[in-house]
Amino acid sequence: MSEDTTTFGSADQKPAGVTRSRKELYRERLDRLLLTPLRVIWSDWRTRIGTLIILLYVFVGTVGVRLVDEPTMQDGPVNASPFEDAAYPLGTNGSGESLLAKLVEATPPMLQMILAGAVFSTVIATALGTISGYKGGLVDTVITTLTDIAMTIPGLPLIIIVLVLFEPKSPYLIGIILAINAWAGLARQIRSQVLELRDKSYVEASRIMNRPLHEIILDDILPNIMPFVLISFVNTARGVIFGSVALFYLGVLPVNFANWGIMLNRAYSSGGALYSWDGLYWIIEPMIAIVLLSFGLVLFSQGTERLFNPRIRARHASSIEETAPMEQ
Amino acid sequence: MQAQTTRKFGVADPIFEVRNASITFDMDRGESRVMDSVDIDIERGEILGVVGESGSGKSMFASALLDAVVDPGVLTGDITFYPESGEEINLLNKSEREIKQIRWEQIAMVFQGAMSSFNPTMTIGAHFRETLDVHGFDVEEGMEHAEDLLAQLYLEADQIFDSYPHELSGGMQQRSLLALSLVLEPEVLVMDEPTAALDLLMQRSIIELIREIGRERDLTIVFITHDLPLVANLADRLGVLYAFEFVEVGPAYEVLTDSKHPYTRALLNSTPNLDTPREEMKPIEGKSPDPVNVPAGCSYHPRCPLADETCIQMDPEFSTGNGDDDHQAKCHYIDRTRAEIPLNLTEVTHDE
Amino acid sequence: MTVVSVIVLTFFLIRLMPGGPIDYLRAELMKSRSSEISMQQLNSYAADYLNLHPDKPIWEQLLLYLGNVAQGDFGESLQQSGSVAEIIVKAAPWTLFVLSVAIILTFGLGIVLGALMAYREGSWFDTGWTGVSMFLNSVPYFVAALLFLYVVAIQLAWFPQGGNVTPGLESGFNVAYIHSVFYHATLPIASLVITGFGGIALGMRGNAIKEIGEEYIRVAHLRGVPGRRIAVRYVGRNAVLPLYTQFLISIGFMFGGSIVLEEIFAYPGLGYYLLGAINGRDYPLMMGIFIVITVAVVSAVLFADLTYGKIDPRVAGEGSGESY
Amino acid sequence: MSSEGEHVVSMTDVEVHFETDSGIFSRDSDVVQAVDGVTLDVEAEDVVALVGESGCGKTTLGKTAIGVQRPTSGSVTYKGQDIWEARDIGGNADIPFDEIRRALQIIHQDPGASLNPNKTVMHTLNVPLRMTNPGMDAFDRRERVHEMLSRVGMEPPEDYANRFPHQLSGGEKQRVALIRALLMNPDLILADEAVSALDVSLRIDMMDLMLELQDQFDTSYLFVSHNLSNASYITGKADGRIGVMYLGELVEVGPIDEVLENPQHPYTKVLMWAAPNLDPDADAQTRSPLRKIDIPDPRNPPTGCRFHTRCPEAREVCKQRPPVTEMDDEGDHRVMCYRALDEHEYWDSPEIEDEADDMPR
Repeated sequence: MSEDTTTFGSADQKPAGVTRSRKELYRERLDRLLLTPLRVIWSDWRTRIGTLIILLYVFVGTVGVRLVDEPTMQDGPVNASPFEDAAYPLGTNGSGESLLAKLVEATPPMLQMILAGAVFSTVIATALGTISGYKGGLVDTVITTLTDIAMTIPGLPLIIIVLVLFEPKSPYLIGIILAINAWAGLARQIRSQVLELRDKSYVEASRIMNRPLHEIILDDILPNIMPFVLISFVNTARGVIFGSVALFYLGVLPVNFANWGIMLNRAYSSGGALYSWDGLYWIIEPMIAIVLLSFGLVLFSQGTERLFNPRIRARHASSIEETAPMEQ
Repeated sequence: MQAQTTRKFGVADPIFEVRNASITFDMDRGESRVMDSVDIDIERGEILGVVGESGSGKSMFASALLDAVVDPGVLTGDITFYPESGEEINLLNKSEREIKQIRWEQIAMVFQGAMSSFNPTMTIGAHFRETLDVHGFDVEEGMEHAEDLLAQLYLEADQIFDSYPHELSGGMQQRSLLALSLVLEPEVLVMDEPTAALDLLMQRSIIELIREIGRERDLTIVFITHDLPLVANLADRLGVLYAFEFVEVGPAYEVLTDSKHPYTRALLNSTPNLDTPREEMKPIEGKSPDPVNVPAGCSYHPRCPLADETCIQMDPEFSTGNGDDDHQAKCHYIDRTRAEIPLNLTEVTHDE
Repeated sequence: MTVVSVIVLTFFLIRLMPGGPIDYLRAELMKSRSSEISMQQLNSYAADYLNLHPDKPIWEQLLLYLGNVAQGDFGESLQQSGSVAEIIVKAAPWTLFVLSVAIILTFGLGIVLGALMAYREGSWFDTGWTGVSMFLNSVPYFVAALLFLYVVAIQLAWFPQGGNVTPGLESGFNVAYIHSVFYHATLPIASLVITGFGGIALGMRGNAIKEIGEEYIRVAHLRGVPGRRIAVRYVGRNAVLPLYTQFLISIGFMFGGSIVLEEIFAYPGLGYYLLGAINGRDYPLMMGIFIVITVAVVSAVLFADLTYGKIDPRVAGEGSGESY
Repeated sequence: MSSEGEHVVSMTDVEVHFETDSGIFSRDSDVVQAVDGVTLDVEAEDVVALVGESGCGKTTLGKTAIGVQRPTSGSVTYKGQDIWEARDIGGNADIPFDEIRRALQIIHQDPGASLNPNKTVMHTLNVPLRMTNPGMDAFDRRERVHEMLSRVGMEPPEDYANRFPHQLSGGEKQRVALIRALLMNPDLILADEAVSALDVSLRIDMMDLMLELQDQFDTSYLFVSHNLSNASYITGKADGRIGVMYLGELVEVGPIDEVLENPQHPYTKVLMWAAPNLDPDADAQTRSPLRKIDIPDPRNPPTGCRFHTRCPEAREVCKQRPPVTEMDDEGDHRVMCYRALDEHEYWDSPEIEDEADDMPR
């Protein structure tokens, strides 16, 4: 312990080494918030592949659509198998439309649905879970019973009925309806995590320091439940994919925009493809599109667990090297 | 087996004979020796106190005695166990099945976190029945034996047997664990910080119970802790661990009043207790060493006020420093230690 | 409590249907009879068909409806002959059969595989199966169903393309009938199980690895408890508990899934009829089946909720609080 | 700040009871009297220690003192202003609740859980600075944090400031928690078993640091601990006062040296017996003086003097509630035991015979 007790009041001799330019302050903050997370994502092979797949879909959904022109009927040979004809790399379906074009065309609405559904349910679940977990009392009991009801209603039948009722048109609305009761289970799990965090000493210390409620929630509670929120975001996204493709396949949803489900439906219902091996590609291609996207999402979610673990984030941060003493 | 091994520290009838036992872990940062060729004998029926700061390798020493080092640790050297009846057993080259026979029947262990030593979804009674049954003991008779063990620890057996671990208070859990470790009547009881998590009053009461049971059942107890005063008047002999090796071993009374190693003295001076004057209390500077790169020569030299060239070059051997040979320390300057580092305990007159 | 609220919810949902059941009914009747139908006549039809009484105030209608539901009278199905209740009784066992077998297999397989992966953590077996489960888990069950239908049923014709039993066999517990029931049910069950056990296995593996790291496992080992017993009674038992919540969620999920599955395999269960009712705007059947499914799910969840305390003493100790 | 005489915090017969409905079926939801009629004052720049076994209510009392736990009855005042009254009537109390809240801070027992694992030390220490002087810009705050870090011996401060809690040792984490509390310029800090989780050699270091910074930030400490030797070390150095608690009651309170020299209450003597002393030749071989090791169930504590079921000196008369007697005239050494009264029928009432398993003498 340094013996010379410099009373901090007389801070006249400012130690030169301490003052650093404001630029350095911001560089450090940038490093901590942006660069390190990216490095962490890149380090784990699962997240790396997962991110690549997701980026591929996003690319196809945004840029790809413009590159590949609209699929039109009869513009190509019927039932051409893949790679047989240069103009239609993935072959054509019963009515001569290029499968590649169909697949690409279906991507943007799918992404919109996923985005809308997953964001909607995650935001609601996080908000409700945090409030009921942190507040407790009457608010807690009301929200909990609400989530109980929403959780036990079986998802798909409810969605079907609602879709048939309102016949929504925009992919965003469909996305939200598809995730209509996904938020319940998520809210309950977030609530139990918040309950646990609430009594942790550092949260109590913040309360005692009279920090306003929103600051406590943003600073102390949310960062610690983020890994869980992200993983459930990805799971809801997968749920939306499955749901939408299934319903399109069943024909319950109005057919005003393309979807892999419809391709499957078309492949199965209209004669040809089903009863001969050579029709196989027509069925397999949409399936691969569906499975690959959800696999990418799963991989990404497995890897992100590490992103929010401060221990790992520190190892990748360039500003500090690993110096923790070896605790026996 | 070497010829007649030289007895260490004046132990007459050893129950344990440890000869350059080491434990090494190969970590990504390099090979870490968490136990550095330890030589020690443990007398039959004695209470040996093993004291060391956290991170000095004391839990490793406990696992070594049961040949239960957590993998990927590698235990080398040899540890011979002399049971009451039957011939000596070298623990290290016994088959897993034989070791399983010895563990808990002859050498048992008590851990620090009683709560984490019980299966949370099983009642305490089920733990006892399972242990008895697995070792082929007659369960009825064993349970009766367990009942009077619990009674001796001031616990009502039927209430304890039916409850789950989380339903008991800290003190009760620890005593149930103690009873569980004695249910097969072992000869040696290794205790790794058994009371660290408890209140001081409960700790002291349990220490008294341990002393009583040890004497009554002629049990050899190895009591491992970082809390020197706690074990000071319980142990017959004290071993001070620093940087993964013993630096001082000797009878408790001598080690406390006339310690020969600077680290022991620093440890004594830094422990708050009632009757030593408060001004002289001084914390120990610096941090405990990292097992991957243990300081060269005497491992305490970075923190030792007397350290000089020889200490940095040469790793000292155990020496008696012209005292009797059952009290030795690993230091070149035992006499200088006694002279230059005052023990604030001895100056004060006991007023109470 | 949740059951009642669900029924009320469905009641209002149906009321909000575009065009409403009543005008739909009128349109239906108009087609069949050319003459104009008096309002009064319509009400009587509505009463016995839909057990709705449009003339009465809304809340009274609700009470009447609840009364009927309680006695199991869901009204008449428009499309199918016979009352909704009969249809449900006929279809329900099939769905329950497929779902229960599927759930049991999914969890059985998932738990065993998860435990094995945990015990062999880091080996090629572990990493291999983690990859496989992750992949299988990301395949939607109905994609698997379509694939099975296409490859196994149609091309290789090993399994029937649909239906629940070969027609003509008299139902009863004779071998032929049971054999054919399983023969038909294999593909639907397989598609549910194959895509389901992956998630459970990963969950189980994570929990088991955590339990293996706990100190009481090491103490048990030191106490001489044999490895096999530790694996089952200590690690297995304590790792399965958190999966209980996944079990609850999967009940709801699978019920939902039955609709699509039974459509693909033309398997005459609740889901199949529900879809038929939706497409055919057969409101009473639709509402009836929806309610039955919800009641089944809710009671299963309630049952699991109560028994959870028995399995995990730690929770029972703190009263019936936070069980999942 | 406050004149010597005025108390920073004073509690007059505070009671805190908890409803515990153990399970849905039990009709009689039993009430735990965690704190049962305690009167205690803490002066400015004073150190008061609260010692007792776990479950005796010392932490609850501590939290009541810093206005975190609302007492069921009795009053807690901060510089004369009743805390909870200020909270209820909001702004127009003469000392607004916000100011009170900031003046009473806490240090927790477990260093691992006292810091937010996701935030660096710099961020954690910026919070109190932002609260107390919003005017400060990021730069001055940064400098102040570095200064405080080097002040507590964590050199080089720039390196420590950017670390995450998991990269700090137990002692370092606890020191950051101490700085966080001090930067709020508090009048009272509740140190709730602040040193018990540290290694023995670090404890003295931490306690010295707390005392050293005390006069700089002119704060008092309420030091809660189950370890009498830790408590006596810190109160002794600051010559503060020590209070011994048993099952919710303050059985003995007084200046540290007086209580250590002539402890009156048998429970204080038991605690002193339990406190380890290194003096090997002191005949510490005596058996535990307690008649029963475990604490009685707090839900229905024994009648009269609550210690009579375990007290080695218990007599029949102890089954009635003993008065609080003052050992000396200024009345700052108080004991709740008949033995403090010389002439009292206690001395000739028969000893209590234990029906259950008596401790073999």
